[in-house]
Amino acid sequence: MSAPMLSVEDLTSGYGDSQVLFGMSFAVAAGEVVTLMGRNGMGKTTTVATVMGLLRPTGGAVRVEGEAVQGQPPYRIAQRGLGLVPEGRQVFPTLTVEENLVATAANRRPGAARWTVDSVVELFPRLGERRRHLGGQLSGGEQQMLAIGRALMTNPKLLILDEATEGLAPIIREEIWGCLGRLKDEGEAILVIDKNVSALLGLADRHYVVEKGRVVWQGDTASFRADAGVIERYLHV
Amino acid sequence: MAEPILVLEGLCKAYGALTVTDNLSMAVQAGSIHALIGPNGAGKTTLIGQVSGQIAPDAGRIRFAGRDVTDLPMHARCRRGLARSFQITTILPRFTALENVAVAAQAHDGHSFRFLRPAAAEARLNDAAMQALETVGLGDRAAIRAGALSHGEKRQLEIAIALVMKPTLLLLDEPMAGTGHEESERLVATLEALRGSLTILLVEHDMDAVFALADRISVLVYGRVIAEGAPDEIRADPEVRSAYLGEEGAP
Amino acid sequence: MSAPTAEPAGSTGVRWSVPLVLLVLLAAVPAVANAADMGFVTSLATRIMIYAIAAVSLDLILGYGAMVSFGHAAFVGIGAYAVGIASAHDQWNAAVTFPVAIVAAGAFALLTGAISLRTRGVYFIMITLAFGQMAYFTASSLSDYGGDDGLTMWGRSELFGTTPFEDDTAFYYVVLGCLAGCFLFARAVVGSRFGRVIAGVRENRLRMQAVGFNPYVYQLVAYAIAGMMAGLAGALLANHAEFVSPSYMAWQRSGELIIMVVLGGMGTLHGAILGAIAYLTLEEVLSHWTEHWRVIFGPLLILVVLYARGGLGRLIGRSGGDG
Amino acid sequence: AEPMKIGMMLTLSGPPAVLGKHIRDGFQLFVDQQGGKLGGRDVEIVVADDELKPDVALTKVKGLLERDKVDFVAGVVFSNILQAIYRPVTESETFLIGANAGTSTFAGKGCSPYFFSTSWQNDQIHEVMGKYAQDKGFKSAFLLTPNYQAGKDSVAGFKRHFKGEVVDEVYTKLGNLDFSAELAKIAAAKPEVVFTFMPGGMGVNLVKQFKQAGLDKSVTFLSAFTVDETTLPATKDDAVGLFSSSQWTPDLDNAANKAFVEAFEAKYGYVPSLYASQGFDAAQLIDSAVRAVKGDLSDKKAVGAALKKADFASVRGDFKYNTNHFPIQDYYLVKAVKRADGMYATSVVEKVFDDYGDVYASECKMK
Amino acid sequence: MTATLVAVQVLNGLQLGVLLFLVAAGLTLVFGVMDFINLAHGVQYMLGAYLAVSFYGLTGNFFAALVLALLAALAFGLLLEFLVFRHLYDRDHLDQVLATFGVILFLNEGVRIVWGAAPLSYPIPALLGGTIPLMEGFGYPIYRVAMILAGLATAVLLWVVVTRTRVGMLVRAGATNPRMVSALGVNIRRLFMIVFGFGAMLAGFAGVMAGPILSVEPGMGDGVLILAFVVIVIGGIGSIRGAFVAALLIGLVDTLGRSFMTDIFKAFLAPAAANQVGPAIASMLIYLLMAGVLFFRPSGLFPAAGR
Ligand SMILES: Nc1ncnc2c1ncn2[C@@H]1O[C@H](COP(=O)(O)OP(=O)(O)OP(=O)(O)O)[C@@H](O)[C@H]1O
Ligand SMILES: Nc1ncnc2c1ncn2[C@@H]1O[C@H](COP(=O)(O)OP(=O)(O)OP(=O)(O)O)[C@@H](O)[C@H]1O
Ligand SMILES: [Mg+2]
Ligand SMILES: [Mg+2]
Repeated sequence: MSAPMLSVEDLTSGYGDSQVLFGMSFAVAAGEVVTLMGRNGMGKTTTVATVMGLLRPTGGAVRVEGEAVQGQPPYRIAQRGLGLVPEGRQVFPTLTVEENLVATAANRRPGAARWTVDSVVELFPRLGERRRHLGGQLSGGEQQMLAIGRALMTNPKLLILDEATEGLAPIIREEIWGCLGRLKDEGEAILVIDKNVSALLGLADRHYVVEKGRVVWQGDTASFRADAGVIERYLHV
Repeated sequence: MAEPILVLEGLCKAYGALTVTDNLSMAVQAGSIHALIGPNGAGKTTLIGQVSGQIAPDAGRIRFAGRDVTDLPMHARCRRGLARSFQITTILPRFTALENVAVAAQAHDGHSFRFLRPAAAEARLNDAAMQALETVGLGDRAAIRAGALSHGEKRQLEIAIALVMKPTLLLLDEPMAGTGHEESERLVATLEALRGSLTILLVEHDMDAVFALADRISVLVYGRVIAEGAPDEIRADPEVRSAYLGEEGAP
Repeated sequence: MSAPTAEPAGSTGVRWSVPLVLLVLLAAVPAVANAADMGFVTSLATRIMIYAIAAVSLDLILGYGAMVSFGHAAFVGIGAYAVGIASAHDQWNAAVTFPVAIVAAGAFALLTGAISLRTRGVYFIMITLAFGQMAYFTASSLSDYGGDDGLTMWGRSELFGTTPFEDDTAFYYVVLGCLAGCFLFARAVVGSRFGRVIAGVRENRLRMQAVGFNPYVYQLVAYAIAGMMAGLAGALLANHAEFVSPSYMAWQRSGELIIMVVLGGMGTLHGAILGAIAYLTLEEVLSHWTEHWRVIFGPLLILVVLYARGGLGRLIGRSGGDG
Repeated sequence: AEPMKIGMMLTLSGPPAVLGKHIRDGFQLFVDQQGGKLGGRDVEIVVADDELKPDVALTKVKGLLERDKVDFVAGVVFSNILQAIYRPVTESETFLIGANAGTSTFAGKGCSPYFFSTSWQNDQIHEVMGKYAQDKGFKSAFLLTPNYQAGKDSVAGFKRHFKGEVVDEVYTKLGNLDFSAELAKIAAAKPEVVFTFMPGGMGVNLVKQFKQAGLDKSVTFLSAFTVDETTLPATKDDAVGLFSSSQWTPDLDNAANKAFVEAFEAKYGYVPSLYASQGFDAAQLIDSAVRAVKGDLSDKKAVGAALKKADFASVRGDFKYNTNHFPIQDYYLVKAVKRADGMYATSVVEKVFDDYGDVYASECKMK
Repeated sequence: MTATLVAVQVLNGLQLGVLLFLVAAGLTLVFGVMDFINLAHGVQYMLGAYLAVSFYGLTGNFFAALVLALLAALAFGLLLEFLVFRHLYDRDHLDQVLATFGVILFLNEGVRIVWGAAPLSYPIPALLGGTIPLMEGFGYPIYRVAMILAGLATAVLLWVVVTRTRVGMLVRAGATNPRMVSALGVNIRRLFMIVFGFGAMLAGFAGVMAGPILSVEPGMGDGVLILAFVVIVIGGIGSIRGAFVAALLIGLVDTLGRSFMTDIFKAFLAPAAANQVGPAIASMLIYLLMAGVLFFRPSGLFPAAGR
């Protein structure tokens, strides 16, 4: 069996003196859709940031296709095929929509159909109407679309979506779930963090519930549905 | 029926060739929860911006509580009881969560040209702030630097700031966005509890929340209100379904 | 709960200990200097403290309000010229000239601030530079008062016929008193409601507007207060040097004030005092040692930036763990 | 015995640093020639850089007076610095030997028994040019100076003797870089001469651009403190043939000067300027006075009287003091030349004033 | 005041403007686009001129000196980046001010130690000698034409690189959010290093070009630095086009002000008073212009939107 696309082992990390992750462990296999769930402030985003090298882990390992990458600068990790849709959009405000898409475009998943500006615009027609507008002038939802498009344009092997549907209209959310489904069918690995649990259940293979910086529950969709207590126990206040 | 608390008449706003608010008129009844929904980029945030005074409309009038406030700056409108939250989190990152809320309380508690007394020791401000934080579930995070809160917590803080001002009209721009499932539920409960004591204009893409809370819904598309009515009417409207709701609207 | 300042949490002890020690040390300077028969040290320290007043006033708006005034020396210069010009017309009474100096600088701050505060960030830096330069060129063209050669005052201010400034040691304590007063006042201001608004506007202007503050008015008042304090420094400087010159207003001077504040640590107030002391003392000591002192001083500044994050004030009062 | 202490207040940073350097090198040369002594006493020199900031100068001069307890303060390049330190030095009854700046106040009403100049009174250098233009019968002049006090003084000085038409007076901002606009104005006004006072880098820029625009072919260039040995290394051929005024040049024909220039060039490897000569003479002046009082500096009156005699062989030839302690000396029209050894220097063209004193002496109360 | 003179002065104003742009170009890149307050720009300009002096001394050829000086300026820029600047990208603007001020002090003094305090120079290359007659007895040096061309070429080059290439996009993106650029797989640090080196080279280039008409002396970059900031701020930070327009505007206003302000005041003031007021106002003119522009357009002429 080949190594998983991403595996996180006993990861610890934090901000300055305050530790946030206390031994995170999970894995995403190639072509698999995995979710991280958890209440606000439990460390989901911190996990993503640490995986991407934006935060320096204090312990544990991050492996991409079997190779340890912890401690490497973010661009190295990204170049291995990780595409990030960050929390809070973080589009480049002074670049136009088109520039936002092409500036960091790359081909990190050889063999698959490449994302282009045109195919992104096909997915989000709204962006087509705003092509020459600056990222900072877009509405919140438009920025969110742009952030997704920007990550797709790096043609990643593993797509990481941190609250990527925040602020999107219901109909667009559906588009995205559909698109992720297609990507999954093409063999793309996907890590999703999202509050729309019900939509995720239809899409994802496996789920991890995060609490206080570690995984407290894991299982596939069927066992998630079966274990009604999960939501009560970990996702409610 | 009494005059609506907020009346928009012929509001227009364009950015270059892009018309974002297109001769828009609408009214919000005092004491109601009025939801404003619509596709991304329809002009909801821009409308909130114009009502709150952040963005100047190109044409049209805004009446709030019986007075024309079109030419008042944002801070003056706020002092008349009009508060808002921001879709894109707007907080004071190096202030603690408590201070973020306390400074908002301060704005509505006498004047701030006081140069010598330490503000941090003013119990009245801190108490009000603490109460607001507890309402949104951030009570145990009061002493944390706001910049170090998680995204969802920042969203909650945003609401606490708006609440502490005890506004008569509260403009909420996607308050549920970024908050987790259960935090959203808590917020719905909070707003439900406020029903009647103030007016809320709610912009939100979370349809569960909208249908649970709204007395009335306006649907904005390309800067125009294409439909307005009670939740059930809107849910059933085919045009709204195709432009915005998709499957999610299905009963 | 500490006031919303730029200081790291938990440094409350430092908030008082460092400035207190500083003031006590400063108070001892004349005695030590006289004992060591180095009277000029008193003179040097007087000048340093005058600049420290100006630096504290700058830190008040720069460190707490992110208003980087690059024309701050103009306020100092206006204060100095008020006293100098008065002396040229035989008005020596400090009870008259000092208030005039303070009000004149404050008025200039109010006027230029009203325009400058329409802008932010680097634009603000540059527009304040522009006003500073205008003041500079205006002073340089005052032929009646020496033009760019400056104006020699033939004495120091009096107070209703007495001459408390004439004796260098007495004058030193007057300046020290002013410094302590300005420092305590500034410290009170930053912790007050007003100071909280100023800091809030620095953090996020839009947010402050949205909760009901008019940032412009608060910033303008802060700017004028800082201008008045700097005007006081100018009045003292004129008395110290018994000479006023447009060079007090040159942009390099404004730049040095900024450097002092940043060197000492922005947003701490006592950092501004430390910065003034460090900058001017190093300049004095190094330049006495070698003509090429700048090749040492320059890299020193760089090292401070690279390794003493947050300036000398923080280096001394480091309590660890700020985010 | 205790060495005698001399404080030198000079501008040693920023673009004008070269002027301070010349003065110091000139001064130092003489001291070295005397084996580190002046007037038979060991000398310790304390150099202070005023940074061209009056209040810095003031602090530093206090250091010289109170910490170093110097017996003389020498130097001072710029008049605003002299303004700032004049009172503290003279009021502490320390002798101030001005080796450059010659402010009119201190030549007139503000003169002091403790101040002696080894340079000139500001106006005089400019007067030379006015006088020369007048004598030569030039009918029209265009005046170009920086917009500051010394610039305005230079215009006044030039006009004192020049009676022809002044077609225009242009005051540029201090530190001006590009003179195209001014040069075009000159070309349009078609004066016979242009008189300018553009010290330091401004002068270098002006001279180069004047030449590059080809104006030297139609207009006579008269200048003060613009074309000298501090700027010639930069202007080189562009300045050759341009006129200036001075009380001294390297080729001034007297024995003291020959020896001075030769020693200076040997020691420092560059051609001395009038500033260097003034520094050298300042050292000579102190030497002569200390020698006259046999090293005893306690009787200030006696030292003052000895200084007043100026009993030394000035490198500029005749040198004596006026009642206001400014020199009475000869002034020359000079021009820039390329010497046989490839170095550039100024050279005497003709004497314009003989034993000339300044006009402010009458306002000075000293007799 | 003849029409010819006015025309010539307008021309002079424009050429001063292009010169200003040339001098400001490197700063436009590093400060305007990359958002790094680099006060050392002025000393880098100075260093370019001094390097040219030395290389001219060695080779006796202007163009050889130009190339060598550019390479040396680039190398030095990279060294500075390595030692100082790279540690400051994500710092407060004022930290950058303090550190780069340290660089100014060091280099101004270092240059004086190495090359001496006296002004230096090197001649216009023979190839670019000579003048174009403009008015009687007044020619326009061909070298200045070359400088104008160099300025225009720099403007076009910068504009293309910044607005039309991926490097330009990435630099602009990195200026607002370097972490995100990095997280998308681009080595932004290396890119910044290269851009910074290029900026240093542009500064050096301006210095080399200025050498034959200006005096090469310690501190020659200080005044230029302020001018360059004025240019960028009036133009609108981040806008190449704005910087170019602002440079021309400043060149024109300054030149026309210097040329005619006093004459204008003479129309309604006594000559002595006019001579007092005119030059004073003329020296303030660019500051008045800046204050005026910022009063009406608080983010400069061509504000970079979205920032
Ligand atoms: N920049 C920061 N500095 C210090 N602490 C931080 C910072 N960012 C986040 N934290 C803290 O780390 C913890 C985890 O935050 P994180 O953003 O990972 O949560 P999350 O699970 O993504 O929450 P959310 O659902 O709200 O996005 C929180 O307690 C938060 O306060
Ligand atoms: N400053 C601006 N300049 C140019 N266009 C702008 C500006 N601000 C907003 N727009 C455009 O106006 C449109 C409406 O924006 P607005 O933020 O009001 O949308 P919205 O309805 O709130 O959308 P969302 O649901 O995505 O938040 C968008 O298409 C946006 O690109
Ligand atoms: Mg998160
Ligand atoms: Mg919106």
